[in-house]
Amino acid sequence: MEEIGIDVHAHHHVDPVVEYKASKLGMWLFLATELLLFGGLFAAYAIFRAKYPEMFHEEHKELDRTIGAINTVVLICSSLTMALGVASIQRGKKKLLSLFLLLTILFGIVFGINKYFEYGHKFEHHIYPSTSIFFALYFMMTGLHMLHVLAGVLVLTALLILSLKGKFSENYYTPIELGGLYWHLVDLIWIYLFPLLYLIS
Amino acid sequence: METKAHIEEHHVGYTTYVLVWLALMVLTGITVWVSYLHFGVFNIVVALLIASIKASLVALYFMHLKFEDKTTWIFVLYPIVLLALLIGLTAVDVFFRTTP
Amino acid sequence: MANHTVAETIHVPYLEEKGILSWILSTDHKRIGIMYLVSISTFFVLAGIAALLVRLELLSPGKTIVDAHTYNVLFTFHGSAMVFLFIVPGIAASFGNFLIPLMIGARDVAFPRLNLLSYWLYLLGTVIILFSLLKPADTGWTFYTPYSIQTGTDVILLTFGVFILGFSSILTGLNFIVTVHKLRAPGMTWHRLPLFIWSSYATAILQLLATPVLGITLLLLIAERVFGIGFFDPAKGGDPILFQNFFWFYSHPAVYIMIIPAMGVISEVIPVFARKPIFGYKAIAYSSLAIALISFLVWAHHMFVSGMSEVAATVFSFLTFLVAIPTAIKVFNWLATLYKGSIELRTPMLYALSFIFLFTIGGLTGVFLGTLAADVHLHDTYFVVAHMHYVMIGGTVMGFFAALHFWYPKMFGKMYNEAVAKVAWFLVFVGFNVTFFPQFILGMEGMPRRYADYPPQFHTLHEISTIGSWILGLGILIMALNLLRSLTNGEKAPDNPFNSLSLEWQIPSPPPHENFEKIPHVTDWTYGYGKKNNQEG
Amino acid sequence: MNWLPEEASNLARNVDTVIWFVTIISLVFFFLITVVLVFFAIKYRRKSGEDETPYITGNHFLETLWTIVPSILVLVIFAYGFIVFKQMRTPPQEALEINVIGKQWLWQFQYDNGKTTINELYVQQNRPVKLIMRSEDVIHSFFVPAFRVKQDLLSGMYTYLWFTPTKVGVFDLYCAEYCGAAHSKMLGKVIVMSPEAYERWRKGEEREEQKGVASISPVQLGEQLYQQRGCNACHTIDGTPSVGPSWKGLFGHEVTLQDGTKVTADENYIRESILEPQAKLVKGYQPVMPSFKGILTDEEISAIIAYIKTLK
Ligand code: HEA
Ligand code: HEA
Ligand code: HEC
Ligand code: CUA
Ligand SMILES: [Cu+2]
Repeated sequence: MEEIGIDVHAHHHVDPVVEYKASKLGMWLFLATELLLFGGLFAAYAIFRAKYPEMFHEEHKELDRTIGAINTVVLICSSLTMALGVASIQRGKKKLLSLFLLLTILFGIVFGINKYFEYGHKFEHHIYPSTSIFFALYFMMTGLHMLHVLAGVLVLTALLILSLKGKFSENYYTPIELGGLYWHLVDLIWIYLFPLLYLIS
Repeated sequence: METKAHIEEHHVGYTTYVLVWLALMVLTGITVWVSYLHFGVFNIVVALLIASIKASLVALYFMHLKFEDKTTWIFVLYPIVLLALLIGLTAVDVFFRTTP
Repeated sequence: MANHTVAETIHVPYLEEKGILSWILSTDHKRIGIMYLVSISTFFVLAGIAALLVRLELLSPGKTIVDAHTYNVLFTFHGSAMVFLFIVPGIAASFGNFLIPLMIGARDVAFPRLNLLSYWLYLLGTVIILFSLLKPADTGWTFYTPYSIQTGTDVILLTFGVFILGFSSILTGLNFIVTVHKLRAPGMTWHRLPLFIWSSYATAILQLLATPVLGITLLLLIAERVFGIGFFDPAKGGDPILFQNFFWFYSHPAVYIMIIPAMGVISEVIPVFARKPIFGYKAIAYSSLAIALISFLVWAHHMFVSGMSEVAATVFSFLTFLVAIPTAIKVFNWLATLYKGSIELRTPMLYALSFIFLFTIGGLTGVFLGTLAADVHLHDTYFVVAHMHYVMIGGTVMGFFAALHFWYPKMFGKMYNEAVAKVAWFLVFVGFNVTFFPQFILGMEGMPRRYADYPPQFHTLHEISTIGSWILGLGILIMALNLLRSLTNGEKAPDNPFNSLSLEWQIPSPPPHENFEKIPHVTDWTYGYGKKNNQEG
Repeated sequence: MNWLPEEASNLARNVDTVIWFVTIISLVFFFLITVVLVFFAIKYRRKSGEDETPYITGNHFLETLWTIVPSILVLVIFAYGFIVFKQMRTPPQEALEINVIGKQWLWQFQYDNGKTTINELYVQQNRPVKLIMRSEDVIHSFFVPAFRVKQDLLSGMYTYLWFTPTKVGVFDLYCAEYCGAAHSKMLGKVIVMSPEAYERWRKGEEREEQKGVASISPVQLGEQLYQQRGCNACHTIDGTPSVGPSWKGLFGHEVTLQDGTKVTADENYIRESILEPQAKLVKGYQPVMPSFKGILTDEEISAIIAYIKTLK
């Protein structure tokens, strides 16, 4: 992730404003590809749900709504702290930024722990990706999402370290914005996964 | 193209963020509640509608899409169109197959 | 035209620094472009040698040199290496990297380090694919399920390698889009951009938005093999045609990823050697975009007899014809550019004209395949093989060779031997047609593709085709030797040997590290050739 | 100069007309483009470095023209292709239904009278046939060039195609979807018979084969079956290993199995190999041989064994 845009003093001497705008556009393009990466899974979901409605209805009961809902709330909160982090550095509040980054990371970790138990629970009940199409979708969708959470946590940790070193200020916070955009996308995808997988009625 | 070393940017305030967060929490509550009601096929429609409202809130405010330029908007909207086409046209295949 | 400054201060040509590290750690777009050029050419030769073996096996019915399984491995390697290692990165990554910043008047691409990462990912992908050769896959380059789930060969490594290459392709596309949007020199408005930039931009959109779907499809295929999930496996309630839908959602746009950059090259070469402004600039520019947008909607024309629904087949056939139109527009505009020109048949121009001739054949035969009733007979026969080689070699590779001869002096600061280059062109042109034209006939007669062996009635045509492949190989060999020799023995190239007006020719050959000492201020478009009088501008 | 194969079904003529229609339009454009290209390249050849060229950047009329004309033409092509396609996908009610099973790497045909044939499809002249097809493993594709028909076979889903054979004769059948090692050996024949001959075959009274059984030796019958039943797709008789082991020198010799044990290839072993191929796998080969239980009669198996015995 860091590849994108930390180049303030890049050797090609691009104007910092152009640099900033370019980096943000680049990040949005990257998010577009992420959307289509998940897109294949959403398409598979749509097709198989229409094909096997009963299977989806029956098997989704194995999923734990409460954990799903808690994780939704956790991610939404993490999105808030992330947004607040960006807002604080825009106003030059460096300490606040570090605090919000830390909170975001913690929420991310809580999400991961929940998922760990959720998967463990499934395996105990001998539910695997090969169990059925529904669970294949469940594991692939949440698994790919989990990988993104993991990547996000790593990126945010790197940003936290840089932030603690005082690298960012109201004049330079591009990486924070980009990290934030990425993190919000992770939240955004979960916003769809939650009703699609856990709340089939 | 920009030449001035000056970032003209809209800064969203803390309160806006908190309000958006509140809305997201409320919508999450609604979507769980609604899933216990029975509208038949409309359940999924409602669920997706709520999810889309939530997603738009995140994109517009948390991600500042509201304040981005046209280029960014195009590169956000076109992939969504493509995704719809991927699903839609594949469905045209899968659900119109004739059996002998 | 742009006011340019020839190096006065110490401007080191980008090729100067020696040592392997100075290359593989370089973020200079020109060096990355050259590294891509070398890599893709290597794989072109390797995959080409596999093709020669494929042709040799088909020289006569029965077993000629290899058994059926080895044959299947050979065409799988040939197809997947040509597609994923050569032609998809192809012109876009090699010439695109080298030229985009030069043509728009920038010092580098928007994200130089990301650019280097793309190249490393490309290398990583190739290494993985080469490893897969320990137990080479035999699925064809299309990896159709359920065969690709069941075969005992190493499909996982191959598809994983392609997955990594996909990332490389995505990041390159991303980089180019941002570069074109944000780094154009002052005065370089959209309607002054060279057409190569327009085509690179359109290609980048395709790379960015189509590749992720291939990525997830291959991941799912790997998951089918590793975890036993069953999206594509009918035995588990899955749908094998769904795989085809996903695969072609990428792979049809991919054929335009292959061809659009070549079209960009042709749009650059023709005006220079006809000394005429390009005819219908806007139509050519926007038709690239149109192709990029429409080409997402035609994927299932590869599946008319797959068991997909007839409704979908009809929709897709209809949409397929729509993409023929923007392409037609380009062909006619190129022809019109020649009108009243002052045409010089240097090697790049010969390849460019061959492109028009051969690609027209390839494109028109594509129309046969897009026609529902005709495709039922022609699908999966050698007609398709001939079609794809006419567009991929007659189109893209001709464009690639044109680019190679056109920008060679700029890239390496040396001239190649023109006479030898023309001989090579002649052999390539003749050899290509002898190899692939008979395959149209074979296909019409019903010869299926991917056949290690064939009934005797197809013998003569296969024989001609195989002989053609030797002529073609010889031509490429001579071309390669000529270019390689010129690296050391060639005459020093002038800065602008072909009197082109576009920016990259206004700086030294080879260009200095920084490209432009001062960022140029652009005041006119790139195609101001010819005498302006009362004609509208 | 006709590059298309003989037209032997009712559909062939229509498909060919479509192909010719597209060919003619293509040839017009092809010649137009080539002539213009060559003409310009010669006429406007550079004479000197000082040649003056006009500054022409476009022409709205021409550009509109060459957008509109191809657009109209492709729409016509589309419509024509669609009309014939529709016909190809609409079997008549009275069509005779035959079940087709594709598996690696042979074709199996099941008729309404309970008959089963391998790699040979028997149909009657001028009588519409509808093939109801499925695969037992990977995708295959039923392709008869002379009929201009092609359709993939999938497992887990039926597909169909239809045609009316119009000429008596024997026509090539290919598998057109890549299906593994012996894809190019997955060949068959479609045998179109006159109504009388077909009736005889159907009743099975005077089946040509049966007449044969009486008059030819088991070894000859075995050799015939080797061809007809598709053993030759995987087994050679000259000693070169293919998908399966060669039959040359098989009988009476020791065979090493997957688990390292050795067995002698006697009558029982060969019989078991044919009926339950997966029971004893030969070392170095994949478990891909289909079972011929219910396809080959005891008599036929004996004939094959007799034939294998002769291959020394
Ligand atoms: C560079 C790559 C490239 C390009 C540019 C194209 C271009 C086109 N292709 Fe091709 N195609 C391939 C690469 C490419 N293709 C490959 C690799 C395969 C095989 C994959 C596999 O199975 O392994 C394939 C297969 C393929 C099929 C599937 C065949 C089958 O398996 O049954 C079809 C079917 O519709 C098709 C159609 C077309 C069409 C309509 C175009 C159009 O874009 C062509 C448009 C151009 C013209 C039409 C010519 C110029 C126009 C004029 C001169 C104007 C006048 C024209 C008219 C009035 C018609 N292609
Ligand atoms: C960019 C794409 C590309 C290119 C350039 C080529 C180039 C060639 N292809 Fe390719 N081909 C494909 C893409 C391509 N192919 C694809 C996608 C398939 C489908 C695979 C599948 O079904 O899965 C295919 C399938 C395919 C088949 C069908 C196999 C089958 O279905 O059974 C055949 C058969 O003739 C063939 C032949 C050739 C030949 C002779 C060349 C020649 O042009 C090659 C020329 C190059 C060289 C010869 C190398 C250069 C050599 C030197 C520099 C020196 C060495 C020379 C000598 C020793 C003489 N190809
Ligand atoms: C799809 C390919 C295929 C076809 C068709 C096929 N076989 Fe085989 N056969 C194999 C393979 C692979 C083996 C070795 C593995 C095994 O033992 O199953 C084999 C093994 C055998 C053996 C044991 C040979 C030995 O060396 O021990 C006999 C006998 C045999 N086949 C007979 C037949 C007959 C008779 C037919 C046709 C009626 C036939 N096969 C058709 C693939 C095939
Ligand atoms: Cu069966 Cu190819
Ligand atoms: Cu296509």
